[in-house]
Amino acid sequence: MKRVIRGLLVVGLAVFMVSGWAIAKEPIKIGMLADKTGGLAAYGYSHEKVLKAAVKKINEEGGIVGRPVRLYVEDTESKPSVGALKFRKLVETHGVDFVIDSNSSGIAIACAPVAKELKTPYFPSAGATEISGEKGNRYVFQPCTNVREECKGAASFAVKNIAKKWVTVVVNYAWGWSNEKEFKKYVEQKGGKVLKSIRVPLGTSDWLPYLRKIPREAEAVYFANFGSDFLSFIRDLYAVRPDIKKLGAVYVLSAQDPAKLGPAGEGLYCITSYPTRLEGLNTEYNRKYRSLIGVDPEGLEIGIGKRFVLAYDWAVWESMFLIKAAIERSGWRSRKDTSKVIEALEGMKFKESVEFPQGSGYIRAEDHLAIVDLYIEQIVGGKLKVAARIPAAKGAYPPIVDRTKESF
Amino acid sequence: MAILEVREITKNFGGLTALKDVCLSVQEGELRGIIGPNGAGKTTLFNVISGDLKPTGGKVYLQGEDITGLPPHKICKKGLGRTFQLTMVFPELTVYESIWVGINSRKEKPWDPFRSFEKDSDVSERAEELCRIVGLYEKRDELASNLSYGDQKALEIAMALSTDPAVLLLDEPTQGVSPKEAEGLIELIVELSKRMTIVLIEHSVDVVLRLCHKVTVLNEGRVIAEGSPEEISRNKEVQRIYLGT
Amino acid sequence: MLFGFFILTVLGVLMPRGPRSLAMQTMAFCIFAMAYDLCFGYTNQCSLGHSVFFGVGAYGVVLSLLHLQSGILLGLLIAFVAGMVVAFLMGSICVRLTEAYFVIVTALFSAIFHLLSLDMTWLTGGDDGLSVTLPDISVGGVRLSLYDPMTNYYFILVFFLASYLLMRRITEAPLGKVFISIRENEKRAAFLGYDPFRYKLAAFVLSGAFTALAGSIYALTLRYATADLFGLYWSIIPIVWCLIGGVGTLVGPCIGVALMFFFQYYVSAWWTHYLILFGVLILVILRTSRKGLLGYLLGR
Amino acid sequence: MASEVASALLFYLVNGLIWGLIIALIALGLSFIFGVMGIVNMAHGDLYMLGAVFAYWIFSALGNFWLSLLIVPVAIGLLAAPTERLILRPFEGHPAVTMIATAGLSFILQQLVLMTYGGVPKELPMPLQGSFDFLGVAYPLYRLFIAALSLVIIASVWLFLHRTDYGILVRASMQDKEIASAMGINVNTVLVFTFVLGCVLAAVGGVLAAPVTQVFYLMGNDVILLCFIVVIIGGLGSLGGTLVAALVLGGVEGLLAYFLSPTGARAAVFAFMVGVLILRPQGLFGTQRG
Repeated sequence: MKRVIRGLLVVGLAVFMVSGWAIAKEPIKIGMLADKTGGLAAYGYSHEKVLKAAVKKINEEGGIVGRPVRLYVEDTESKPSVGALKFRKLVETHGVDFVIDSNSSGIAIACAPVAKELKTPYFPSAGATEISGEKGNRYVFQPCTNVREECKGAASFAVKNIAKKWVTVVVNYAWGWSNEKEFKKYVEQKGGKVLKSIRVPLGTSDWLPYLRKIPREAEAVYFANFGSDFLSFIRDLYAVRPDIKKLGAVYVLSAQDPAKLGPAGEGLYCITSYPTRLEGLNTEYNRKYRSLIGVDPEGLEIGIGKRFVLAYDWAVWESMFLIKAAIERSGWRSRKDTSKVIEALEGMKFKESVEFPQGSGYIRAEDHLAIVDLYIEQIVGGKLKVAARIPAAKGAYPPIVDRTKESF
Repeated sequence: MAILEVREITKNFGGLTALKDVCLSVQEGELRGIIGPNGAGKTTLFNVISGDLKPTGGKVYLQGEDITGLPPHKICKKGLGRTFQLTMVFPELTVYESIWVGINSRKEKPWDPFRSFEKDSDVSERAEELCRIVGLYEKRDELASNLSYGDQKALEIAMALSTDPAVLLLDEPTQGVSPKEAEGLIELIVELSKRMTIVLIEHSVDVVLRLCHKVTVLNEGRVIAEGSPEEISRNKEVQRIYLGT
Repeated sequence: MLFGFFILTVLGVLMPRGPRSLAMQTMAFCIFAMAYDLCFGYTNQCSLGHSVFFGVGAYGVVLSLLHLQSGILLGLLIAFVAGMVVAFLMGSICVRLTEAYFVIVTALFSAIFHLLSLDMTWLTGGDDGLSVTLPDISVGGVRLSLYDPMTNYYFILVFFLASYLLMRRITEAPLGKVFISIRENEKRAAFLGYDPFRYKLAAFVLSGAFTALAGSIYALTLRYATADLFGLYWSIIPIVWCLIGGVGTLVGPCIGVALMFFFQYYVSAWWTHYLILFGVLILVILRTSRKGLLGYLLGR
Repeated sequence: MASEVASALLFYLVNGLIWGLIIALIALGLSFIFGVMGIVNMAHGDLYMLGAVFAYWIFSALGNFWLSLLIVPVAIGLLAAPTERLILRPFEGHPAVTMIATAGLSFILQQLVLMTYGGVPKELPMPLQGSFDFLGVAYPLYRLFIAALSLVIIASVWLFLHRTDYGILVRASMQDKEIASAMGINVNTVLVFTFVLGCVLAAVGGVLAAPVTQVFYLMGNDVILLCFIVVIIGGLGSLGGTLVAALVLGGVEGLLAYFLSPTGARAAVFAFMVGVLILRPQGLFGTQRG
């Protein structure tokens, strides 16, 4: 028995060593950092499914410049430290040429310097403004919208159509704080007023004590939380102020069924970069996109019937096609052409199509941020309806950095 | 002057009085026996002297110095060694290492990480000598937990000796040991008593009366008699306690 | 073990990049695991507060690089000393406590540091963390860049080796025997003339300092530090490493680390829910030998 | 103005106390399992999570929340008994070892739930509709129900331990296992029973909390540290201590939430707990052991 175990250890060590060598040449290799376990498991699940569909589509249509695409998926466990290690694994062991995803800003920020060091373009779908600001670099793109873009875009709708006197309620960590800061800044620019800013710890089950601090004269609340926090928030807010109007940041609804929120959720507004129901953006491209990723017009996963997290899925999908377009335009052949691909991506415009179902837009050259349209959704009769479409120009703020001046 | 002087020690546990005004004066070179029925407070007295318990009242002097209420490691440094009734060895250290650790505590800088464990020859010679004295030389590389109970008791004594004490407190060294092993231990104690001061708690009155120079009798936390073995065996009250019940 | 280091030295050249990065991370955590065992295995203090030192080490080096432009070697020294100081302060409070109370108070410290680090974003970057660009190291006129994977590997190997040798020195010296005697029977050790508090505190402080070193080296390999490093996870996981590999040794914890990372790196790619396997493995190993895998292999 | 502050403080206090009761319910099981069996149960939070997940499943399948209060204890009992007997028994009495063994169990439980239940947090509707005006807030009735039921459960556990023969056996085992077995107590069944009881208490806590929090596979991680703190502060094996400590923790954190930032409140409560333990290392109500 003991000998067997010793033997196994030796074999294990051997496998451990050898597995790194097998690097084939032909296909274009894409790495994916999916948050498959841990706090963001729900997002990891949907993002992986969407990216696999995108790769399948490309391969069925003959690949990129005739070369097949091979996808390598690694789990970040929703932890920045694991994410950074897996980023290295993707590049160093699997030899991937591009890395897509992770929904966590923390992971994206942890991986950004690794991306630069390993000279590998990285497309996280996380919303922190810093990713296209001081914490990014020339190898990092933000193919989704970010918090500043979202708040700036939504501000005038919030003041004109919802209310003037606001309260913000955010989860007590970086994503929540930047929502708090940006919303206040842009709403007050548009003539609104934020009366009070309330922060609530992540994972709080009981929001009543915090929500009780909402001043009586406040007319509406802007909130940034998701998943379990969102459910508690909505329920407890209804207990405290059933009358107050609500506007949620991107993400708040993720996989929740608005009908189940009952009267607590009725009338709630929510910023989003992609309408949950097909009705909100009923284009031929979107119908196709949804059928390819297996999601029905109501946002349910086909065959399973469960709610699918649609939030930034489109950005994961589009990242793949951004890469495809950039390779085709730049004549990228291998890693040594990476700088050409980045230059092609900087300022690249894309047109509404199956590849870009969210709509036309462009990657801003200076800060690598996707400038696209936004939506305001509202729960009406237990269903999400699009209340407004906000053109990309409204959300676009002056870039904070200029990456094109950075060296590779 | 007495080498160990206990003055009017009182120890209460909550409402219970374990020791009441106990006085004890041990001269240098003496082999003192302490006897008394179960619960008389013998071990409690040892615990107070060695610093395991703080007395409620009274004083303890060792070599003329007040050691009342000092923590055990400081009392040990002042020259007191003790053994325990239920053996307290280091299960995962060998006999040799257990003794070594004790000797080391008397060295300068016992913590110095750049001194080597194996190469310290004066420590290792002394450790081997102690192994021989207590008759564990052959078993010096055994783990303490693998020793027989009698051997563990011997190791207890060796460990107490390892800190080079001026006064040695032995708490029932032969309890729970086979008669043959007990005989060996008693011989050892007699041998040691020629070189140092020993205070011995024993359950077996015969042993104490046979070995000790002077005997103290405790009952219900008080000293009820003190004197030479002959005096004690003639003492009516002692007879009453031991025979009457 | 030294043979193991020889192998690691040779492998540094031979290994492909992926496994080498894994080996680098593993070595950083081996320092952590050995340091933890100094406290847990040698003096039987089951601390749940080591994430504090780990985080202090990581931030120690990152903040010195960012705000003091200290250079890497000085930064590591700062981190090491910071870990020592924090461990001394924390230890002065905790070490006196017994068993469960010690465990929970150290866990409370870990939680307090985690909460504060999340809140003080101006210093720590909070949840999103702080990235850092590593300057070159100049040693005797030679400039080394940690961005060169080979240099980085040997840099970590040197620290791993040095930490191992130092800790081995400590555990094999009289001090180590005193630690063990305190672990085996604290009261008896006191009656042999050792102040248990002082020695346990010494073990705690040494352990904290080396944990901080591990944290700082880990932060250098990530080029990043985050409040997450203060999380309770990093306090619990070293216990798992030590018990899987074998407590009360320096090699055992390293085996535990290697095994854990092997699972995380390779098995997780085949099966996301590798933690199930890992949980079963923990139970099987504990069932076979309390002394971990090493204890089992040595046949006790 | 002053009355406004007073009513706000009162609200925070009462609200904190109600949460304290749920924590007490879960911590009670932890305290038992530790006191009688010497198991530091790192998987205790996951039993709470399992209770909530089962409640969700039962609700989805049968459409009735109240049934889960009956089914879950049975289901958890059926799971816990063999776990204790087959997996944990050899480790008992060695706290550090049980800690790792149960951490292993925790890994397994969490991943199994992630595989089957998924990673999306889900919500159960309030089984009791309605609310009443409590200091200007429409306070949900269900929360009061939880508080009441928790009190009833805690009280019946206390009665069981102090007024029934079997309860006295359990307490005897808590004091000294060897003496208990010398007295002819079948320690074996006491152990299984204690473990099952402890797990069931946690699971019931999970069922009760499911409609007020959300059902998520990592929800156990949030309560486990809190429960450990409560158990230790209350004094190991002290039932009343656990209850009081949980209430104090809930109340103090509730009150502090009014003055400080949420993280600040948490950190302050923890610092306060450190202070308590330094001043009274045996816990608030524990007796000096050893």
